[in-house]
Amino acid sequence: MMDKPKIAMYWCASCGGCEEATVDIAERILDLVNVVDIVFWPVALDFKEKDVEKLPDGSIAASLINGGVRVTDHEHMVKILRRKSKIVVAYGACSAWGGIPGLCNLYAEREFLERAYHEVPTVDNPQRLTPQRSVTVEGVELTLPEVLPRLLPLNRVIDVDYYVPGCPPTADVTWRAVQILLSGNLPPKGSVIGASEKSLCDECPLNETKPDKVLIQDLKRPYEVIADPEKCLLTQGLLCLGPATRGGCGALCVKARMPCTGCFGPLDRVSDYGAKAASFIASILDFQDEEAIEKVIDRLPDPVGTFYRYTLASSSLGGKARRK
Amino acid sequence: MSEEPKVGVFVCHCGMNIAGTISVKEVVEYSKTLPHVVEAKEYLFMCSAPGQDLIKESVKKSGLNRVVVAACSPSMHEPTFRRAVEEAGLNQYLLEMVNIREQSSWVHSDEKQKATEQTKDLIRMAVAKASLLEPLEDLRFGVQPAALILGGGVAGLRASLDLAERGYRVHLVEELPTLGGRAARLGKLAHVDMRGPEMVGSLIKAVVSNPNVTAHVNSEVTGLDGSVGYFKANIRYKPRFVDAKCTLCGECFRVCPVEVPNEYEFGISKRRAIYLPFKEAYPPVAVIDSETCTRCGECVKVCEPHAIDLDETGHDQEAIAGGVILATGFSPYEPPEGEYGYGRSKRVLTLFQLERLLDEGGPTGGELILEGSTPRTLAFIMCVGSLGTTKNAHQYCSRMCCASALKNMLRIKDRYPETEIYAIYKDIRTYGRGDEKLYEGAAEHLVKFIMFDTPPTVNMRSEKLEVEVHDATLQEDLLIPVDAVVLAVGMSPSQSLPKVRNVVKVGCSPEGFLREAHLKLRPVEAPSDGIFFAGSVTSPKNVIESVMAGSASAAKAAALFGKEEVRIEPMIAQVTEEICSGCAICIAMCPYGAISRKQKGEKRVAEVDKALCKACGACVATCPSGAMQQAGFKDVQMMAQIAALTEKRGA
Amino acid sequence: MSGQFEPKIALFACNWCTYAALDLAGTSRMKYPPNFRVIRVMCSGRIDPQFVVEAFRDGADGVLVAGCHLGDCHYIEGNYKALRRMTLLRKMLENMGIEKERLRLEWISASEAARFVQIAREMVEQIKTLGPLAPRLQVNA
Amino acid sequence: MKEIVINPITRLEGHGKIIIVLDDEGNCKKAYLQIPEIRGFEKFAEGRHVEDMPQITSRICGVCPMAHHMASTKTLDDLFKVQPTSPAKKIREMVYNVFMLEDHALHVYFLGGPDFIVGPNAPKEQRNMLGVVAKVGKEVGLKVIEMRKNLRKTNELIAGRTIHPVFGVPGGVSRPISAQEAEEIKKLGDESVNFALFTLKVFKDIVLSNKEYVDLITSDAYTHKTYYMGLVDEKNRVNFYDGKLRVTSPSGKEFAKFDAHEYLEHIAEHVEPWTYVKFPFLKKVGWKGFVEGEDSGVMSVAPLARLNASDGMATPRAQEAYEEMFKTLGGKPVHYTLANHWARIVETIYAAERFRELAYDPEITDPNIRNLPTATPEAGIGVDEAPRGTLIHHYETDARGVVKKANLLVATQHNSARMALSVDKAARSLIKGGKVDDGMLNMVEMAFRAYDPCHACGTHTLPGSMPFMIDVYDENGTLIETVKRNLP
Repeated sequence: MMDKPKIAMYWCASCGGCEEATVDIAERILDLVNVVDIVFWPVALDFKEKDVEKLPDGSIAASLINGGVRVTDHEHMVKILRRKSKIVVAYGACSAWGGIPGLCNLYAEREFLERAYHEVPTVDNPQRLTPQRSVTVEGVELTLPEVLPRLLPLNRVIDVDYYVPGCPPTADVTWRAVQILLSGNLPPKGSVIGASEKSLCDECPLNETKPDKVLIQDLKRPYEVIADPEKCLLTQGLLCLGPATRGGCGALCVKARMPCTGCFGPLDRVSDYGAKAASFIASILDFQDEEAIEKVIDRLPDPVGTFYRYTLASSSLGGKARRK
Repeated sequence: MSEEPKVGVFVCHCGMNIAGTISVKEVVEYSKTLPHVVEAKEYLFMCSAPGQDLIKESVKKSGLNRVVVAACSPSMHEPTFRRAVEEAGLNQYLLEMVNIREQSSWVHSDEKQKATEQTKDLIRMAVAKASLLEPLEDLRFGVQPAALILGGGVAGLRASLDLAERGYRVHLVEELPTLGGRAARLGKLAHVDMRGPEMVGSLIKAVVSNPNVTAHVNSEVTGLDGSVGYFKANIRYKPRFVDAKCTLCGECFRVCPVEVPNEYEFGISKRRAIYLPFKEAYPPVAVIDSETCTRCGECVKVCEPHAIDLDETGHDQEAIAGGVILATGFSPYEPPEGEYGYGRSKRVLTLFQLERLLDEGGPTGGELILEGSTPRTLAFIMCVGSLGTTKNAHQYCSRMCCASALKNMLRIKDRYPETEIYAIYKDIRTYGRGDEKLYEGAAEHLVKFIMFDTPPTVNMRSEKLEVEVHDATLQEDLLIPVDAVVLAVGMSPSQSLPKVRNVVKVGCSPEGFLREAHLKLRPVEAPSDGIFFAGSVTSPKNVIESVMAGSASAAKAAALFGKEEVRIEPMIAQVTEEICSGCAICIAMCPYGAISRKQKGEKRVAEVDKALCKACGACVATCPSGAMQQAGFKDVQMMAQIAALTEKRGA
Repeated sequence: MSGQFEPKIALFACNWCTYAALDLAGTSRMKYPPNFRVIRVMCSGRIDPQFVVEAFRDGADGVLVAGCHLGDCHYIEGNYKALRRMTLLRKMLENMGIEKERLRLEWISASEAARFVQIAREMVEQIKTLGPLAPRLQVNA
Repeated sequence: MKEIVINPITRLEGHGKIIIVLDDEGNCKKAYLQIPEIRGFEKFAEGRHVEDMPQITSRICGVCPMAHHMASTKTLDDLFKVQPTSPAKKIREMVYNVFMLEDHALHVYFLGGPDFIVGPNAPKEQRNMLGVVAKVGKEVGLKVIEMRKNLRKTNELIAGRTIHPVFGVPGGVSRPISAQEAEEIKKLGDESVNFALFTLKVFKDIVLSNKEYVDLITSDAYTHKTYYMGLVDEKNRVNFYDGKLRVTSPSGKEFAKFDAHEYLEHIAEHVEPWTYVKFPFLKKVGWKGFVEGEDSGVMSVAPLARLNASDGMATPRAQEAYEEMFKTLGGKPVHYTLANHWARIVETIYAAERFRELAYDPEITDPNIRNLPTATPEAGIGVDEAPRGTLIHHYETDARGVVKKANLLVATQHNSARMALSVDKAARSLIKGGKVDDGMLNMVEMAFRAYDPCHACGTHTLPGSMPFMIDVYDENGTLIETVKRNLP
């Protein structure tokens, strides 16, 4: 009838892997552009509010937003996008839970500015300059957006309708999600679309190799062992987070003989991925006495970076508590 | 439950018990402001008839579908209020109790305002949880009126007889080739003019002659499925190699070339590979110890009744029961070699060995003879293996050793009046009925009592032994030359317990004895329904106490068999198959083996056996995908309760 | 609220030991600070680390997880699971800047009311000196 | 004084914008390139398990994740003092060349390419992948898509995933290649070489045969005399996976040749308060500001730089293309920024040929793919050539392999100073008299896109070219003119 529905894509603090992922739907893109207008919209970044305001509210069918909210401009812009879009989709791990850049919530922003511009051995910065919100060079005021105290997942800033998991979402997951969005009959608000309802084990080729009782005597780090390709990695003491992680990727990492690190995030009934993952791992440690438990847990110097790899920013604590 | 929750909050004054500390008015007014709360009421005694009526009326009038009662501890009145809620036409599990007496007014009475604030918090949290409660149905199981009893000692025998006489089937399983247990190997008993074997023998007769009892001797329970009401046991009959045709003529004992120490006599005598454990063993049929038997066949040749079959392999038999009684007894404390010279000198023996020596049915026909002579001076060292006297010793008191030792001192004095006896003790506890007389008697017979703080040492001077001890009363070091030393050893948890616990899922206390549901209120019941304890499986007991426990457990079992069905609280684990990935993580979490994987399509998913689940929730906290949930303690319910810890604006 | 900082402590108590101990403290009219908010579970083995982080997020200044003594669990070994989970969780919380005193794991049997009271007093004192947690979590408020 | 803001010219590690300052005559006085984003990887790497770094750092860039994954994996080899087994090293290098090939192809056909294949002055609606398809024909277009898809599938098979691979472990790779997988890979190797040569043909036919384009490439607006850096093998030939870093001067002489371990002696980063991006420069020359020439430490990386910094290519057809390019453009070094497109095609051929060589190497299916590390980790440095230039990772850990310090020199960053120069120069020469039109802006944009900074991608992968929006302000900062392009 009238013109094709518009789909916008906007990126916050992301690596571009999510855009690449959409490109990876390859020839299917050509089918897609027949039914929708894909308005890539990087320009929106430093768009002044008044200009966007000119667009009628809800004029965009769906905005797929990837990347976490890192700087004030992101925050500002996604709020406007929310108003302009009928549906907002948090696309990819960073947008859904903060992703790997969310790990910077273990540090205060000044700490990583300090590191990047003053500490690293290559830096040659005699006047100890740090990028400023606003500086005047040769009479021109140059402004930079402000870095937020913490990186935030999209739903901590605006209302999110749907989530597409993955770092990045695979081409198939993306394609399924897009079809759901176009299908008209939409799932309940807040749903994760395009992926599985079950954990990765459901689609893992090694799941059936598990013994009935899954208990582990040691925590091994991937560089320490050559895993038996015929056996569930977890039962070999490798921290495979598959049991706690949403399926949908087809167990790509496990097929490459590497443990799942959880990039598809938690399942519907889990509120804090890291705490839940830690819970199941601790539970299956086959030890009774306290020292032995301490000892095996010390084999894992960085539990936060391991269990909250992609979800720290969306966790109950959201990151490191500030000092008094 | 999709319908909008309508919560009623009922706050009890409990007279002044609660109202004296907590401002009930304020709490009630506050409750009215909480989400989903349509009604909040207070009453003097909510548990009273009018109090309960108040709840019922409100449920009917205001169409409440959730009830929160803030009163005493649920352990006090939860049943009361569940009944009230049910009578009001609601499912009884739509009740949430808030404990504001034991856990607030009574402990915070000097901080009234803070206690009131705390109460508001607790009610807010309870309302949040209650709003998400769902109706639940009790689990019901039919009951098989039959008992499976492990252990054929006095406790097991007593329990068997009591149940059999009440008309219930009994499967009595004894691991050894003879019934009777430890008591059957005691000599003269204290207070009654009777030998252990005689006393136990009479009990055995009564049991085996009762048609309701099947005694599975020389057998073990190797598998147990099911739960309260219906257990299916697999009983493994070990080969005995000798059948009932045996006349105990003794020919075979004569020709058997193998000779080993007789464990039934605690090693003080020898036996052959084919043997009878002891004179009064039951059944009165020889048995071959397959470990040591060389299969030479000599016995077969001399056996006239042809009772011996060396090719016997044993067999399995199934038994069905509604309840299980564990009466597997204890093991005597075995001193490590060298403790008080034990194992180094034949003249250092344990109380149990002494009992055999002094029993006329024993190897010496009751003569106290050690290495050919009768000792003239004897030292009894008490509390061996008990009261933490040595580093291997248990911390607890074994209760029976004092009386038993004293009894034996008197028997020795009686038979060999000249004998000089020293009783070297840390403490003397003759608490049992009439036991004090034994102590007085010993004193009259001039047994020399020496108290120690630091345990004595036993030195071996060539032939003679000497006991070196610091007398804690006289505060002087003594060196006592003696001919023999008797160690009054205590009781350890039965060595067969680990094997038993592999089959019957029960917990044990730090000491290693089995753990009761409640030490004082439910001393003969296991935490898991349908499993009972008799005798010294739960703690050291003397004969009288063991027999009492036997009867008590029988009474409990009978009470169970009397019902045609049992009701169990439904707070069990449930799997949502749609989201279970069959990751199998939950399976190892269940201490009761209630979880397994079942085929669903081409994949497998977890499955919970309702009957086996005991509702601990360990699998739920572990389930990485949230597919496993516990009725009444679902994640969403718990999270709602937690989220209400502090007031959220607009919440 | 009074100017004095009153910590709020979520207390996860197992039904068979600790919850009973709390009742016993009541029936014996013992006194301890009113800072605890009891959440009853059947077994300490039911306590999910998610509950603990959620409690901190929702305004708890401290969390006390308590169950039967090791080897004395009503469900045979539930408290060992609690021990393993909380040991790992405490390490994670420390890495996230939450002092270890704020998450305490204790074994309190049904008869140890007095012991609970002593632990309660101690914990409230410790957390008072640590100060409130909430303001340190609201970074993007 | 007027100020023009172009939002966004593109995204590197985030987003970019250009501020063009006009003098009173409305001529460009100065142009600034701003990168207004930072994600703090160097900081939050601290505390992580070092073996996770290949997967963590690949998230710096989802366009060249393999480059980070590989540099990081090589850093682990160094850190754990363990060499990959010979088969593992070959698998790594093969996968890496497949990646370079696929990534270059993407740029040639769909990102930078349209500027030339379709033409800089062609209507913007055509200056994109569909325009390319229209120009070279649908079957070619589909062939390109198909090729790229198969290459990425291959890397997914071996590396676990194409975007954010997982196969890199210290001392090797996590997964061997089976015999029948190898057969498929060989076929693809053959196709790749044909494809690469075909690509060169397309470029010659369409670009080089067109004088207008050649003039554009060689025009002064796109010319900078700077230093060039790239990895070279023992014969100073271009290598993407390993080797020594070689720097040649604006006059083409070898200025330095060093092992990655010495990078701190040669490379430093300059900080400006008005952008989050840092500007690496040659330490031994020194930072002289945004200026070119022998005395300025400003350097350049990426295809053209790699070719300038090398003595040739290690495979025959690539070597031919290499010679032809320098012959046509007047010998080494070539300072024309836009020659990057040509250089990229030379490299595409090399990547394809090297891929085929390794695909046919029998060792590729050897199951001996890992040496387990035994040494206690301490510090490590790793380097490789990303499509967009040299990548250096440097970690220090404690004895348990927990990262204490990390330093990352990201490919595009090495070009940031020269990019700023290009933008400034282009703006100066193109924006005169306050006249700003679409074509002109595209020229400015082209100056930039030639470097193929990460995420120039986004704008060109689909219909509709890069949206633009320019505000022209007067001295009081009031908006006097708005030029829009491709905005709803």
